[in-house]
Amino acid sequence: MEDLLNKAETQEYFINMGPQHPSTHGVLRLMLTLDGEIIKKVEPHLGYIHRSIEKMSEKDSYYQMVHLTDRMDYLSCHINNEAVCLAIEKGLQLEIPDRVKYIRTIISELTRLSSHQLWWGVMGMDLGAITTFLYGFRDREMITDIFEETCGARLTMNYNVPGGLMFDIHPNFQKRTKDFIKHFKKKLPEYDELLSGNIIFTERTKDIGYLSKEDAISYGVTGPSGRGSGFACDVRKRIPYSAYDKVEFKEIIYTEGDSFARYKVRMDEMKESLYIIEQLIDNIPEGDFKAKTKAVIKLPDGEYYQRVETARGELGVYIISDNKKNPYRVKYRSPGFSNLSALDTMARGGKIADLVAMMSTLDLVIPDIDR
Amino acid sequence: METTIFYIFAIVILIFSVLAVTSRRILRAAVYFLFVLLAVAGLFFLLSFNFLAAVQLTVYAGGIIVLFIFSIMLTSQVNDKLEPIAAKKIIFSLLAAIAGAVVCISAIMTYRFSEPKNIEVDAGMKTIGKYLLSYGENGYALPFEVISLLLLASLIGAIMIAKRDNT
Amino acid sequence: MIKAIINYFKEIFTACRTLITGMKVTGYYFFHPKEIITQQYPENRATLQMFDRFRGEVVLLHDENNEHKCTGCSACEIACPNGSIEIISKKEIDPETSKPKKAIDKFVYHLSMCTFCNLCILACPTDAIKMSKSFEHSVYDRSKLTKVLNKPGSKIMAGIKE
Amino acid sequence: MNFNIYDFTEFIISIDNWLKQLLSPGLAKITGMALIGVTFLLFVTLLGLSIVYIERKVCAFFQQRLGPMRVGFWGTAQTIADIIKLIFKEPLATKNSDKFLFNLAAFIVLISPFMVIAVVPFAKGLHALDFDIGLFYVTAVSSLGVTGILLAGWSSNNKYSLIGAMRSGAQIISYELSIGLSLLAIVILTGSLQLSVIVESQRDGWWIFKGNIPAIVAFIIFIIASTAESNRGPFDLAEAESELTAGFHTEYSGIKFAFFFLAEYVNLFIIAAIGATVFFGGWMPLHIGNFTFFNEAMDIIPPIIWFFAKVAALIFLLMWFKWTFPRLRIDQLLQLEWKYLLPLSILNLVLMTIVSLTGWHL
Repeated sequence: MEDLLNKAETQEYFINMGPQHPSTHGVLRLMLTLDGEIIKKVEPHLGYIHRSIEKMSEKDSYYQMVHLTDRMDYLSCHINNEAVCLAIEKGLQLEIPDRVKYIRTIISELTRLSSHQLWWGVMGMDLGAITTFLYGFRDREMITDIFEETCGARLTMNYNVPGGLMFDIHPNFQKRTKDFIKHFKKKLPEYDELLSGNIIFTERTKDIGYLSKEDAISYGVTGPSGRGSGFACDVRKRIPYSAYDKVEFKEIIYTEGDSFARYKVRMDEMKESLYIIEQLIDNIPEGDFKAKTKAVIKLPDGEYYQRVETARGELGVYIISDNKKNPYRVKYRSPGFSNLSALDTMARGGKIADLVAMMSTLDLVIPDIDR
Repeated sequence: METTIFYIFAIVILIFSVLAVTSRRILRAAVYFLFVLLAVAGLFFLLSFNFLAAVQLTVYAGGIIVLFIFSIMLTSQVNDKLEPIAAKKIIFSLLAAIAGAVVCISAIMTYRFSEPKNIEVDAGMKTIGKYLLSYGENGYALPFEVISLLLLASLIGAIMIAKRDNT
Repeated sequence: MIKAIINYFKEIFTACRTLITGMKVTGYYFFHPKEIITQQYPENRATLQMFDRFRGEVVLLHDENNEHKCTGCSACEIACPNGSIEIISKKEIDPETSKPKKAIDKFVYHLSMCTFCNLCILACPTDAIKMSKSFEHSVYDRSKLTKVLNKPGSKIMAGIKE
Repeated sequence: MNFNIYDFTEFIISIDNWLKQLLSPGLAKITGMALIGVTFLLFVTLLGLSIVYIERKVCAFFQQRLGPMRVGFWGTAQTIADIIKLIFKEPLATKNSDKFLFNLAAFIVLISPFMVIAVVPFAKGLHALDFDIGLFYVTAVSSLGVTGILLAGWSSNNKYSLIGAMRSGAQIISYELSIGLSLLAIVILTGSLQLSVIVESQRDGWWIFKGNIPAIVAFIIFIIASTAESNRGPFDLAEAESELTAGFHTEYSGIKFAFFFLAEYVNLFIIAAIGATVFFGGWMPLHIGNFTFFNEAMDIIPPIIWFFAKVAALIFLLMWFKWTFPRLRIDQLLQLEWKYLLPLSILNLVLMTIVSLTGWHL
């Protein structure tokens, strides 16, 4: 009997998930090896949306290269801009006014919130609850309105320039932000009622896509995905930049390492972001919105590295300068790329449906991976 | 009127059974067979043996055919075709079929069917139910129990086979 | 054994409760149609107001005398990361000093290449260009996206120097 | 011809007589059959169009949207526009697919809803068939639909479709059991499978009220299992768009896709209709015991309105499920059936037998 059962071997087969697939959120191609519905191997295949942003930055001036980073991780574009600006400011050894630091921090946190809201909506949609998508977008709309009023664009806002900000905040900015906080504090419990507590949702995410702390560190999984595995990697806490050393906030860490832990990290992070904004919004100091910079920036010879915490994890900006008006070499360490590398480890032994949930909790943005 | 419908069903059964046997794509054969079973169910309805017709639909059309299709799906590809049958086989099976038909037809022709004696057959649900569970004369309680035991055994067997991974 | 049975039913009840909490949220919105946030776009075109800083497309400002402030210094052309601005200049005789002077012949703007980064506006020394609030850019012919921003017959405003 | 909105029996008989006067008996029967066929064809088409519109509107309101607003008043002509678009679309087929089965599958999925709808009693005397095996026939015929889905998935020559079809096959076969058992719970009380008898037995109150706790449990099981059987969210694994793009109908386009779509929505109606008939009294108005005055007041509303109101309420409930919950995974889906619903429905059946024997029900 046992022999007979062992003889009845199943055949593995190969399936292409993407580049055109509803749940890869872009043109990511996953080459799956399946046994029935059980995943044996996941091979991500990249390059379908590669636009050589790093190479393009080399031909641009330091002012110009900032706006390209909007298009990398378009959901945390302000934070990307900030990273480049911080790196350039480091090179110039500029003294940045406090006002700039405060505004940058507030807008960074708003960006993180809007990114997490969109992620929450899409996560629900990936698991089949389409209504969450609309609710997530409803609340995100208020943030994009704030951005549009102050920065001039809803998504690719390019609000930072080396040395400060493009313009001062709009007079309505504080009021709108406070309105948003009030509104969102009422709506956040709804998120929990609709998804976090839902038995179907918890069954779909708990103990699914396990990533150990060791694996998270060795793959360089950062951001909420890493913190879900217990890897304390919040750049805002470890190496504070802008005004993060002036505010109180908790670094959210869960040790379970499954999809639900990663989900919970982001949900709690939204509360922390609200808390950070609340601390800063009424205390924006007066002053200039931009330090004085020359019309043509030339960084001194040398290498400059700046890391920031985007909504997806640690973004590193590495600039080599040879004292010309454009950088000699630019390299971005994007969080999405490292996070994606852990997908194979997480997904093995899971089901196709789990893979979708795992990709959602890694919160992949494909242009961030391909750049 | 009813004879017309009977002949329509009969023709459907004939055509699709021939197709089911001759089709070289195995899933198509299964689908033709499904039509045969559906037409048989239609015949039962025509005879107003509703219960039997519904059983035919659930067990054969809904159960067995789905099982067939499932196993075909798991084992073959869309483009798989059966190999053409060797001429020898065709001849022998034709001979066997003709022999069978001759025997059947001769039996039907020679047997004197008695005139139906207007016996009202009550095939309503209530009667069937009562007979199925009665242990008196013409009761089916014992076969019913035996069959349910058999089904239980096969259920447990199926679970045992499916469970091999977890042990 | 009994505990397992009780747990089994408890599981079912908590599961049902979480499902009903979710349904309450969606049900609330179903029965409160006032919370609908849809904006019906082409219908509300008259009342739709974009924010002042909204970056729609680059426009060259003209006043009522058909005069603009662009001196043709091409600072915006240099500042643009994508080459979406092309300034074609010409020599013109200044009526006051009767010396030859640089002026724009054509201010060509390729909307199809623009990333709306606002760097040209910041670079302009005379505030001649500005981002307009228009956002309805779709056309059937892509050649329509290449625009000449200075109006025919327009000239530079008096007193504007580089 | 006398037309009575409260009782259609005479109306149907008078049509029958009228046909018999005009035509020879055989021809009258054929004409009658054709008439019924055309009526159902029209009804199903209208049903499909209206339920799709309702679904889109309801879903929009759950999501704080307005839904279709452009075509016709409040977008009422939207689905008609959609159908016209689908008819004019090019019917595509994948390379190396089994074209015959590929085309056939779209029709097979429509067979079973058409066969079931024949026994649904819309109002007193308004049904095409009134079998003594009514409910058994419903469960028997509704098991045919899975064949179409399996064929569609297999003949598309697409791995996603195949996985979708497999899932749907496993799902429909397992949930059939729970549906049957939960309906049986009510059959114990009525003592008949005939749908008209079941409706008549609820003259003094609907079974969901009269049948004590087991009836309510049976209803809950029925509604869950039938949502699963009709492949609707949260059980829409067969077409799970985030995993399998569109599952078994990924490769279908144009009018053939519309057939799958139509079958899904007609199935939705059938589930609601069967649920309403068995648990909520079908076309029977709301009657409470011996409150004659109240009962007579309720009788003023025609039965056909009662029927469609109940069906609409149940359809709304199913839509509410779909637009709130995330989707289950295939193993959880089967676990839900085999670990929870099936034992519960068997237990419920035993309970119902006890209730019925002791006469605890009203």
